[in-house]
Amino acid sequence: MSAPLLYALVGAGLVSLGAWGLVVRTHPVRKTVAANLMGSGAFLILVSAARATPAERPDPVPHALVLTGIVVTMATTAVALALAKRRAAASEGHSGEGASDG
Amino acid sequence: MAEPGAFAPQLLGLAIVVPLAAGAVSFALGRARAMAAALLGAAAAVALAAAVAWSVATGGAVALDIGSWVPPLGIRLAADGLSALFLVLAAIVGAAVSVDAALASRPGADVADRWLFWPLWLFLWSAVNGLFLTADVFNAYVCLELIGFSAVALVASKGSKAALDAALSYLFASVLGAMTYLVGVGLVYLASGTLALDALDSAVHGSASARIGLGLMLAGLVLKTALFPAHFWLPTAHSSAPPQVSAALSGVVVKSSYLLAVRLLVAATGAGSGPGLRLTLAALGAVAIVWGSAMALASQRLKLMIAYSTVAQVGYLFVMLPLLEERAATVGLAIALHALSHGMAKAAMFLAAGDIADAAGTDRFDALAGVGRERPVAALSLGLAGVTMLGLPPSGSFAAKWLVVQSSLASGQWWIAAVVVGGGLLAALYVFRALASLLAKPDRSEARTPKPRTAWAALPLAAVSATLLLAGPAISRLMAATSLAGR
Amino acid sequence: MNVAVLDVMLCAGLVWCAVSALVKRDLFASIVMFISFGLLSALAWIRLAAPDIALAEAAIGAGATGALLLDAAGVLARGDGSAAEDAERRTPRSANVLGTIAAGALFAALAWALLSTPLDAPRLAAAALTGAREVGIANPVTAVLLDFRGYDTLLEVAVLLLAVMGVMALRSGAPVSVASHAADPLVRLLVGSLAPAVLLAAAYLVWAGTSSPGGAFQSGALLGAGVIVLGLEGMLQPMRVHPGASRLLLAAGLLAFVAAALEPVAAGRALLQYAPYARKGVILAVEGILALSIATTVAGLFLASSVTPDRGKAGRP
Amino acid sequence: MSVASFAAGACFAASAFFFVAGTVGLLRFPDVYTRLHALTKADNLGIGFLVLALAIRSSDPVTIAKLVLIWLAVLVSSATASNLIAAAAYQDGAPWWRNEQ
Repeated sequence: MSAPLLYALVGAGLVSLGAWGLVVRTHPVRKTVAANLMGSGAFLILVSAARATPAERPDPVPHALVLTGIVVTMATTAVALALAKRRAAASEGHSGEGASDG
Repeated sequence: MAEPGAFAPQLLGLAIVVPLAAGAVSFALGRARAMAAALLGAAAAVALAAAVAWSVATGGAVALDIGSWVPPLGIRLAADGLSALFLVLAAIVGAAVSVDAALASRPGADVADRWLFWPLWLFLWSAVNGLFLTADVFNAYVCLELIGFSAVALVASKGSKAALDAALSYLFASVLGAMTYLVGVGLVYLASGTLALDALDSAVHGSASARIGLGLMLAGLVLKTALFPAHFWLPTAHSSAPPQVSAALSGVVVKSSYLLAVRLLVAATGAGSGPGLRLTLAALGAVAIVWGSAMALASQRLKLMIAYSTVAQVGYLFVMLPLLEERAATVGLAIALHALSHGMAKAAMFLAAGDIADAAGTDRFDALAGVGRERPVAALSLGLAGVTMLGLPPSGSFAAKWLVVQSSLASGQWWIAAVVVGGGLLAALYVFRALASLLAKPDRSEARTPKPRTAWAALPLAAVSATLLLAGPAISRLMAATSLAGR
Repeated sequence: MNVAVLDVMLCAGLVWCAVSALVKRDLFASIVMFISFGLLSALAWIRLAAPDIALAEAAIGAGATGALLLDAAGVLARGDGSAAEDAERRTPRSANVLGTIAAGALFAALAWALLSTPLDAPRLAAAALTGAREVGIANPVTAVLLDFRGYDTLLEVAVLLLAVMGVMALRSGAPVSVASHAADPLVRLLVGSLAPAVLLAAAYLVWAGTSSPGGAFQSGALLGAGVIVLGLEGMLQPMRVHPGASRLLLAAGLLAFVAAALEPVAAGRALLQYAPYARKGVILAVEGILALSIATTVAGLFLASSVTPDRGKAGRP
Repeated sequence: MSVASFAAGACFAASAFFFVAGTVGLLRFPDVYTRLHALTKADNLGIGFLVLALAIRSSDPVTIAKLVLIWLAVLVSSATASNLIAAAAYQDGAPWWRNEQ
């Protein structure tokens, strides 16, 4: 049971937790937290594999993929929360123009 | 310049980067000149797509190793016949959507003050081109996210409460799909050490965990393509978005994740786990056809009906898959024909529906009596698109259905033929219902104040899709440069 | 690398924070648990010898994401938060049970796949490391990020710009505006004295990116966080942000990267194939402009979305 | 056991003690302000001893300088953070403990 394998299994757990949260939770902020957790889980799996490679240094390719993933996940969070706030404002009748539902 | 063939690979990169750059420039220029820059970008994208299709038709499949780094270390862009055809579909629908949005954005129309539509739209177009052309599974993940965010922002730009709700559920469904796909990519990389699409089948062959990874990737794509039962987010999103956005989403975006799913299935065939996977997908496709058509018939609003019809038509694309293994050429051609004609027809229907909803103030069926006379162009477009929905000759859909029926009977899986033909009949029900309500005599005779806008962009789209059979030779020539049979 | 006690404690901490982030009744508490999860995962990246990712995780994962979540919770808890909370109580039993079973099955499949695969396969490590040496970029992650898979990063920069455009579209096109309200004198003192250090650290991260952990994203996130704090404390007031300029700054990163990508095509080479002699210079230039663009994006995402009409009671009355 | 490693060990023990004290304070104290008080004081001492122990163990002056800088940064940021939290809590009217004998 090497350390990378332990982290990879925790990553798998986080993916399942995140997927559960995304499906079951209804509040948009909780769903966003779940999406971030699922992302962290996927990244843990990738980086654990990178650490376990026998090369003299960890495999840089998963590291680059995870850096890209972290930035994309932040973009997800920003768009999701802005959308949730705009919907909350619209449901309170702040600015919900576009009257015709067609 | 060297002989033209040498520049062909560069076209692939340009077909993605040029619309992206145009979108960034359009955003930087701001409200006043965003549309002008965007229309230039759109024209360039159409030209580049045509150039790629031309070079594939004349010189066979084209590939570009970005930064001249050879996969699996580098990323490769590849265009065979099928991706070239999908690129052309994106170009045609893209041109129509851009024209319709430009016409609609005369002062006073609802798109005018939302200038951000243009950069978002070009980013969506560039990301779709990126997904059609990429031969790297992680790069496909970034394209999927790009598509997801731009589509969600465009759906939400309508501003109404319904659009915002639909955009939020669309976003979380898209994020779940993309994350599941990403975990799948992680597992496949763990097991195979490669991210290159064409090296995937040998990689997946030996190891069970790579097959689980592939399964997760396909599950993510099924959610993004809205195949039944993962279709829940599509009807509300596509029906409450602005008409141009719905046309792009139903016409092109849904097919981009489908094409990637087909590539993965071809790789899975190499691993021998193809048949079981394809049968489940085909069964889901069959249920999608029946469920989508039933819900389309039951819906009270024109746009919702069209959106549910998309769920049904996506079912067609999946129901053909079990035949892909032994009759790859014919079924590949059927996939191309169906995707092209349905894509254009569905885009035309949404653009026409947008025009009709403008004229009647709402798209509820019971309020549409007599609108057909006020908006003849829109009604005609809807009718022509109906020809494709039903799969009548000379539409591409007819040719696709014919090929599928032929190959399914030949290979003994007759239930696929039954589902395909049955689907056509079901489509007849909801298309005629829509046309009937449009052309009914108006009981109230008070004059409506029609807004001055005609769906000129919808008519050519519907006409081309209804007569796609005439383009059969060109399409089959492009398909000759495609290998969908597992190695 | 066998399992150390620290690893076991770190993993236990990660799982515990993740579970409570999802399960805690109070929204604010679950966000605090998520932020601590982010910090613990930064430690995990260090244990897994991934300093670049630890930097990014601490700056973006725990920092910017945490700030965005807290700001949203503040607004949503007052707004339709209650309706959403009721909606949550109404999730039917079956959905919960079904979801739990599905998540359990997913975990079983993932765990079995991980246990049945040799984790220590060579994969692309050797190719990437030799390639990085060949290209003369000491930090292999930056070599992969900006050269071998530079196209991924190009699209990822587009994703960031897309996120800002999406947030702006949702605020119906309002340009990036700067929030301002009564600031805490102590914080103004700290932020004022730290600002130059943040700027220096960000510049160092970009410069060092090619040879040691660092790079455009980490430096951009750090700079963005600095700008957010300055903005929140209303110290950006004198610098009126001209909408055109802010848009140009946001798009500059992507445009610079596209220019660097298309230049080789004009010169007859493949897309993103830097000229060997200019490789380091181009990468450094692109990373510099990228960092500025990402800083504006991170700050813009936060400040643009945090300026809501009823942003009343922040800071001392 | 050379003197240096013995001193480092003692510092590690002291830092562990202060961290535990801070946590106990967090759990046991009745209101926000005292908990903040406990946390900031104890943890600063904990980090101080930790840095001291690490400085003793490492011989490279650059590392020692970096450790001291880290310590100063933690001191400044935790002081400011606790001040902000206390101000926000006070403004929200969080109750504070009174001795009711």
